[in-house]
Amino acid sequence: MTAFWVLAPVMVAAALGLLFVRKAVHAALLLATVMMSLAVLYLVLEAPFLFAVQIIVYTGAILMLFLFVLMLIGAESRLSLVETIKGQRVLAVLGGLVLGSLLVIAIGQVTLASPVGLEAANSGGNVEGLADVLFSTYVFAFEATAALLITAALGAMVLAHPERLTPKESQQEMAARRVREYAEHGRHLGPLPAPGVYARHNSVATPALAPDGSVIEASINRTLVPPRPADEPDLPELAADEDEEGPQ
Amino acid sequence: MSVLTVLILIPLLGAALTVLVPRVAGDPRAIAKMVALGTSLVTLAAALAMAAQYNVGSGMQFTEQRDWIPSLGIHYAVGVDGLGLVMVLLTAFLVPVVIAASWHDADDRNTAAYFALMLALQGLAIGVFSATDVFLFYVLFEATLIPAYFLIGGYGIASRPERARAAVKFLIFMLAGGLVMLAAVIGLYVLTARAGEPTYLIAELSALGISGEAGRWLFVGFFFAFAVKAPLFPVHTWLPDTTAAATPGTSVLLVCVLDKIGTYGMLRFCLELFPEASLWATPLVVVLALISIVYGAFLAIGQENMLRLIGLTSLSHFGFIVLGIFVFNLQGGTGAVLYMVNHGLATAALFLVAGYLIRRRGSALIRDFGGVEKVAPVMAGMLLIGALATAGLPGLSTFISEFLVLVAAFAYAWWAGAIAVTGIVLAAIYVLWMYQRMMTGPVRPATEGFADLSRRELSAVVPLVVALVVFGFFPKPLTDVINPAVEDTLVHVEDSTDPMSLGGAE
Amino acid sequence: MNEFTIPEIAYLELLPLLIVFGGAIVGVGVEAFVGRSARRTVEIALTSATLVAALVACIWVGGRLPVVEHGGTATARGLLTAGDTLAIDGPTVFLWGLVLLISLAGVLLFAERKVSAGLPAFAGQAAATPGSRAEREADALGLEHTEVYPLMLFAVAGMMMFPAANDLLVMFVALEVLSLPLYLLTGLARRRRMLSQEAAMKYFLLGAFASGFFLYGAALTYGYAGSMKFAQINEAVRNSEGNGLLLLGIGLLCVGLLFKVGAVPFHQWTPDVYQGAPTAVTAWMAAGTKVAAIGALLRLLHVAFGSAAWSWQPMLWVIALATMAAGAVLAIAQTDVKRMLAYSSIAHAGFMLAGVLGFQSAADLAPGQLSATQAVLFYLVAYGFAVLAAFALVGLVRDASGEVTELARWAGIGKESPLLAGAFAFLLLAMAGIPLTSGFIGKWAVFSVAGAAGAWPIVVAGVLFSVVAAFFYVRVIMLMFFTEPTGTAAVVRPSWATTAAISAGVAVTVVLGVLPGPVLELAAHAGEFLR
Amino acid sequence: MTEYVILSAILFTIGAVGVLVRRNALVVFMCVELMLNACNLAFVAFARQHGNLDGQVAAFFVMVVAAAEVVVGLAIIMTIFRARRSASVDDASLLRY
Amino acid sequence: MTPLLAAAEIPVVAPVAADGVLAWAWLLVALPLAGSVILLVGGRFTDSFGHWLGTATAAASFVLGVTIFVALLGRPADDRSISQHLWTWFDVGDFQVSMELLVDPLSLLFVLLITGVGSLIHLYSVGYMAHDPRRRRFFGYLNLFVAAMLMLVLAGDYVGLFLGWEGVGLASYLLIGFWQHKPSAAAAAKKAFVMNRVGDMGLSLAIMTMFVAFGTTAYAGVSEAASGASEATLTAIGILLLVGACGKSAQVPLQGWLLDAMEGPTPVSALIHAATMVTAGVYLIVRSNFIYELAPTAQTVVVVVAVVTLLWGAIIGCAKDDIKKALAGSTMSQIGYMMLAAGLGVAGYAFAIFHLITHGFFKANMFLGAGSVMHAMDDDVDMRHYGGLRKLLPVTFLTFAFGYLAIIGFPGFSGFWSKDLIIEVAFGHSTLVGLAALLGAGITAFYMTRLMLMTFFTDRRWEPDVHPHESPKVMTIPLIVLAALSLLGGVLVIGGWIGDFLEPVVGHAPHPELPVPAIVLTLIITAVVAVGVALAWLLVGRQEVPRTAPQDVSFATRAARADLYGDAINDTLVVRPGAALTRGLVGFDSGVVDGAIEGGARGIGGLSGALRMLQTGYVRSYALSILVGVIVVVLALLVVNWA
Repeated sequence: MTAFWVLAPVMVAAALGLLFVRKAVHAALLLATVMMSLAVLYLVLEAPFLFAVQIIVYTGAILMLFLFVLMLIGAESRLSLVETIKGQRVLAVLGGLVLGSLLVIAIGQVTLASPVGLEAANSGGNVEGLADVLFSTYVFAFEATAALLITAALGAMVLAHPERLTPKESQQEMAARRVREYAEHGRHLGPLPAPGVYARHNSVATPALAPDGSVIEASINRTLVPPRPADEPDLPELAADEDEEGPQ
Repeated sequence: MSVLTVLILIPLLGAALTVLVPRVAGDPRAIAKMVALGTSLVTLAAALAMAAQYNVGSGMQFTEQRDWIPSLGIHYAVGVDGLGLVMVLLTAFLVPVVIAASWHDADDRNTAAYFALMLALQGLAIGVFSATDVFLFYVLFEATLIPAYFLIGGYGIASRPERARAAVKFLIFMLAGGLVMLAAVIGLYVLTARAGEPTYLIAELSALGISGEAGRWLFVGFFFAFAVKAPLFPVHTWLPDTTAAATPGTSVLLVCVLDKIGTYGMLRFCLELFPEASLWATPLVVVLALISIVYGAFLAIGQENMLRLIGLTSLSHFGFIVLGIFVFNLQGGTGAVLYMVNHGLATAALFLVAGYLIRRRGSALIRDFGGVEKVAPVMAGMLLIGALATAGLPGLSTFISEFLVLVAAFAYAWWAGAIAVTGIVLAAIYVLWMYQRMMTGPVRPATEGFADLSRRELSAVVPLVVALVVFGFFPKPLTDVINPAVEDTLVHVEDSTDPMSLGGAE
Repeated sequence: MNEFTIPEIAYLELLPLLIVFGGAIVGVGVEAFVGRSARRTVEIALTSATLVAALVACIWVGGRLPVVEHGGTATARGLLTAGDTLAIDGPTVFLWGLVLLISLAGVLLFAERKVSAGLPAFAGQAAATPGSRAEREADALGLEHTEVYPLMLFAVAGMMMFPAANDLLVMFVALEVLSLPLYLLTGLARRRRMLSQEAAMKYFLLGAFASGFFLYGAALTYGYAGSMKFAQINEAVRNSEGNGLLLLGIGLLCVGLLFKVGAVPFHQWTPDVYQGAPTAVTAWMAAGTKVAAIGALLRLLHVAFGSAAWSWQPMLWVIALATMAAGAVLAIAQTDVKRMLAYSSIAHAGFMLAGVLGFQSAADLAPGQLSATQAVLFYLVAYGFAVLAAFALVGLVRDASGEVTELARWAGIGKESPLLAGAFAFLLLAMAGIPLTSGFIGKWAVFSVAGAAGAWPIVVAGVLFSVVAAFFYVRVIMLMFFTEPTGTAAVVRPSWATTAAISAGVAVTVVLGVLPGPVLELAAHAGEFLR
Repeated sequence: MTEYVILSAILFTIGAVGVLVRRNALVVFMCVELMLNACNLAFVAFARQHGNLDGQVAAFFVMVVAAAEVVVGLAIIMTIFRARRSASVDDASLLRY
Repeated sequence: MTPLLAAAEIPVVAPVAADGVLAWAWLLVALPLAGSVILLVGGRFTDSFGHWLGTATAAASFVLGVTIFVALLGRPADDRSISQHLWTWFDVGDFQVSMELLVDPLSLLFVLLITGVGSLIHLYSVGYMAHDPRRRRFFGYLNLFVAAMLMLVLAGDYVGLFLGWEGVGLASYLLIGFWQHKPSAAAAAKKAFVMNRVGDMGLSLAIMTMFVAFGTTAYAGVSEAASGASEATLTAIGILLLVGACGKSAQVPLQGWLLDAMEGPTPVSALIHAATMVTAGVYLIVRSNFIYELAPTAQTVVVVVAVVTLLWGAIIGCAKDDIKKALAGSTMSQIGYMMLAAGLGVAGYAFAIFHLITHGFFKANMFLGAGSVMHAMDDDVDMRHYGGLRKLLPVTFLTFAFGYLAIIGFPGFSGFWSKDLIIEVAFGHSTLVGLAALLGAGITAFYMTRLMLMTFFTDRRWEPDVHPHESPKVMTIPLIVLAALSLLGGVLVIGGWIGDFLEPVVGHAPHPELPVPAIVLTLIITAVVAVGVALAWLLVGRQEVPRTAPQDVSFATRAARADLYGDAINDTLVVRPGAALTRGLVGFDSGVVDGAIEGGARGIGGLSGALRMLQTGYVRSYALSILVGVIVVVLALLVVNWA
């Protein structure tokens, strides 16, 4: 019980922190805190396998995936906590309180018998016990999760992986082209400017600034630039977005 | 296969033919019209042949009963008694008349579809009047809305948006009524399923003698639908809007045939299935009917548009019909049924002549006419006969029915008769004032060139007028057929509500 | 202690499901190994073949389901398998067949390329930023994400598994198997990709949110019953007092399912997703998801919580009422055909819920009386085909930039294309519940079971909201037929595939309207859920 | 065991509120994960309460499902971000009314 | 007071079946009806001979009528009630109405009057309408009228009577509006029909009451059952019948249409609005004697109405410059006399009929004469434009003079006998009523003299381009015949014949007791008449008649010119409130009734628009709504189970 009473406040605090932190990375770390604490509770609740899985898979893999994406789209940006939808926050908190109290009251009213405990079930080892259930009762569901994973992989490929449609330019061809372009159009021959990652933010999506303070569009990866309708001139005013939410 | 099934199928097949045939031959419009007219005449002939076989006073005839959805107790069951027979005949009679009269009404639009829709409407209407299964009745009842909707929305004389609006209004009103009735139809299923075997056959349902609170609710469901259809105050407002927007031919089918389904339904379903509830509701229904009579007449007086006017006269007349049905005596019942027929004839005549006028003038506003009698005396004469029939002039068949209803209402309660009787004065005012404003006075420049009725136009109206006069002096063929049917219904109501028969008071 | 018992799995009865899973996996393989040029053809053929094979298997399975006497009077047919976590019973097979048929039509719609000048409805390069050069390149090459076909099959598998699930955990897995491909498919539109992606994101976030509730409900129910198997939950419900855990469990589980059904107030994703998704996906999804979700809801409420019907029925009254009302009322103000149909699907969800809450125990039903299951199954058939065909028709009204879904521009298309407008009008009338269409019989059926269960206020409200709903259907018909054409939208002639799908939808709507007997009998033959 | 369940309820509620108040799609998604974790806690707690491992298996499944969901979800969020350069869920509000 | 007969003495209509020539009675109606149908349906084909055909059918009816009359006279007095059942009109349960003709002395007198005077007027119209392109139709309508009127009087059942009743209303409508291109004619026609309908409402209610009370509407059945009915019922029936009679006979308060009806061609005014149709009310009351005899209250009401009308009409007649309207006023007044007699019960029925017949003669005579004058004066009706016509129109003048003498009650002329008898009976009833009748006689003398003077005497006042000429023979012959009848009509009362003849129908009463001897009363009447004539001579004959009516006249004159504000009263009490009500209801219908429904629809639309705004597009809002849904669902479950 000690573990519970120690961890529970930590978890609740961390969870609440999730609502208030201004940086997405901090949110991820707070979530990690909750998850790790949860892992410990699993241990207390006689679920050693889940303890491991929670740490390895949930915290170690899933949350890392979050972090990857976070880094990709601007981990350092400060998130605005100003509510833009009228009444949303009040209603959300109110709704949360009502739902929370309903849940707590309803659950609190239930008098559970003293726990059976898992000594019997875990007698042959927790992992074996789980395997037993998993491969007997839930074998079909287990198989079905395969479909989920394939779907996920397929989805990631479809949405995140641009297929190469034209044969890749060889180094030689590229060099020839760039020189030709320089000759014909005067296009800059050297490498593209680096993004503003180290200058202002941690995201590669941040454009570098020229000495005069103007944005250097070419410094951002092409795939990260939003499409611009042909009739719209030049770059969006990224600098002015500083205080807006979202990674810069 | 019953002759009724044939009667339902002929127009429906004719409708299909009307649309399809013109694609293979010469002038598509003319052929479509000919096919449509031919079909309707065949239908009429078949209906008359059936009437000749009809055996007065021996209940449902030409019956046919097949399982449709057996698990739900739903049958394809048709048959007619006197009540159904006259309505089927009226339907069969009016359609060729309307087709002949609206020969050129759809020339600038999809002609074939216009006449096909009319035929479809006819087939479905005949089905409605001959259905002896509540579910079948309901299905056809609602199905009639579709051709009607397209007829109103697609071919009206009003401007497109107005027509469309009217069509939507019509359909929504009808659906509102119909869906409320659906709840009651469902109630019947639940009731009979509980009682054992689910059934929708009228005969079996009426034998159940549904009473009590359930009966009242179901009655309300059915009555509401019929009141919207009929229409009755205060759910009548779709009527003038619709008649003002639709072609007069469509209006005839709507007001003279389709709306009769409402009053027919009251007699056939409300009274037969829920006799106790019908008696329970009588005071309210009578009051509504009286309001409709007077209110409709006053509204008609105040109209500027003759099609609206004619539509509103029907409100008044449906008040009479409902009054006749709900005073529960033979005169009232027979009068009401007779009224349905006569109103069909008279109003059809009015609408058709109005249609002729509108075709010539391009307007339905009363003030746009004047002095027509001078240039087109025959047309004026026909309008006058229709108008006088609407006003219930003795010697025309409408008088008999109106008088029977009045007598019945008076017998029910003197005040009911006294209020209803004011309708005859108001009727004289609205029809004659319309006639005065449109047909008399000096000839207006706009009406100067009016041609009198052509042979085709005349041939469409004359049968109506002849029928009005003949039945005005000799209604026996109708009353003989109607009387036994109404009597059966009334006896049923009496039996089912007689406390003695319900359990023996002593 | 831990004696592992090899679970008995009725592979034969699971055959339809296995075929679909197998087909999906083979489809993924095709992506990897078949050249780009042939891929599309192979995928379409494979998917269709899979679905047909599954359908055949389904029919075969349906024919050999054993009859199980239970509960005294009511009969059910079927068996429980895979550790009792799947129920292959009459309703399951019925729903399987329905899902497969709908999906077969869906494939036909997916395969349509003719309407947009040879381009498919799906993005050529979903990873390319909308409006970018990469996108244009992909378009120029006529690329297509053939992954949609395996994705679709996965979703179909989920849809089939969902109503068959006889265990909360399996139901949850099925929910996800069904949902994930849909999230993806939603975001794959070729045109208006921003909208499509937005729809995908909304669908995904809300779906995940809702499945969280489902899961918590499952947890609490597990806490109450000690098991997640429906039979044992039912046992627990019957044998012990209901308590907070059970009630919260029922509530939260319902939330998850009602979200998928699109019931108010969990409906708000529906219009956005229906509008944003490629129309072919919308057509198939609107039909298929509803079938699966309602099937699952039926099983959950009738099997697991049937003994506590008194406790959840009032809640469902409220939801059904709100759903009918909001769906019907909100549709009126819509100016986009797809959104309007989406709201109409919400209203229909309300009507279906009226059928669901018409649950009566076998003892309360007269012999031969329509049961809630039957009614809802029928409604699903009627609605599924109608909505599929309707959305398919929406995809045919186009201009140079793609589909035209603004209602105002549909004005007068009845004049130019009476066939399309006529078919659409007919389907709308079916949705409005006009007799001689399947929609009418469906409405009749669900209202009659609701009425039989004493929910007369719901019936009356349903009837009234049907009128409101009819208003906007009728208005569209009016717009198509009685308004001057604007000339800004044209009806394109589709390939045989789409034509076939639409014809099938219309034909089912007609046939079920005129002769609903066989399908009702089939639903009756399917019997009740196996407990 | 009740306290565990109540803790899970609190965490679940916090997660739900988080979905409502956070605007960054990733954070919103994290909140969803928090809800799933809360569910897992309840499952595991109830598993011990009832003395069977079904709850733990459920938690295991949830993790698997969550993993798949995360992949799909993040992919979708990425595409949105690419198109709009914003991970705010509020910016994706073209579809409305 | 009128001596009431004991119930047993009330004559009961108990007709026997028709035989012999009486079996041809149906032809009486059928002949003109056939004529009418042929003329109206036949179209232009009948243009050439239509007028003669119309005249011939009326004449044939007359001949048949006479034949039947003779046959009837050949039967014993108590066997002169013959019925001919034609067919059952309608038969619904216990409500059976037969197409049945009742030939008895009362109806037969009417038949003779209608067909006789009718034939003459037909003949007259041949000339009068010679130049009208629609003459054939005119004759069709006239025939229709004759047929309907015959139906009215011959019907053996109140419903049958109602058929004729409305039929004459229709014919009257058609004929008043015959020159429908004149808006005033069309309006007058409609007014006549509508006001008649108000009366018809009473009549139909009376019929309904009969059916409900007695179970039958045939004269035979009703007269038999009447004696057993409560007086309240009978009073109700009586008053309702009177309402009907008021409408048809232009009695106050339903008198307003008659003067306007003069818009019709003059033969119409003569036939319908003087000689026959307007007397139908009298017929109705006399026919219903078996009811009135048992309902003294109703009789009193009849008397009151009659007295008011006879004075009302007479006063109007005094102020009218339109020759036809002056005559119409007098018609109204004269019918008042008949009504008065009819209201006086057994004592007066026969005299009512007698005066009706004589009035038929002399009023038709005068109307036709007026027509002849108008014919001569290019259809000018204003007497102020006449003057001194006696020389130019000698035949017209002489025949008119006969009528004039008859109406003012010049001794020896038919009117003298009939009016005298009525005034006597009135005095027998009460002095007050008698005095009113007497006063009426004086006023009649005044205005008729005025009319006579302004038309035929005094100075010529017509325009120079008017060339008065005598009418053709076809018009003057009827005038001559009618003039003769005006003079000789009194023979009917010789030996009390008419009373005896009608006795089987209306019963017989002893001669009333009078405050003064009968001969003295006669002298007084004659004196009063003379005073009236003299006054007219002084006020009109001796003075210059201005061509336009002077406007600075007394209130009484103005009131009389305005028909004693009858129309104004109707306007204020009925028409304007009615129009306002109509407008109000039309507004109510579109505003409230339809407005409620359309408003409801709009409300739903508005609600839709408002709710739509909840669909903000923000995924977080949607999530919020899900959360709210969760709370609702959970609460619903918890509340239901814990409450």
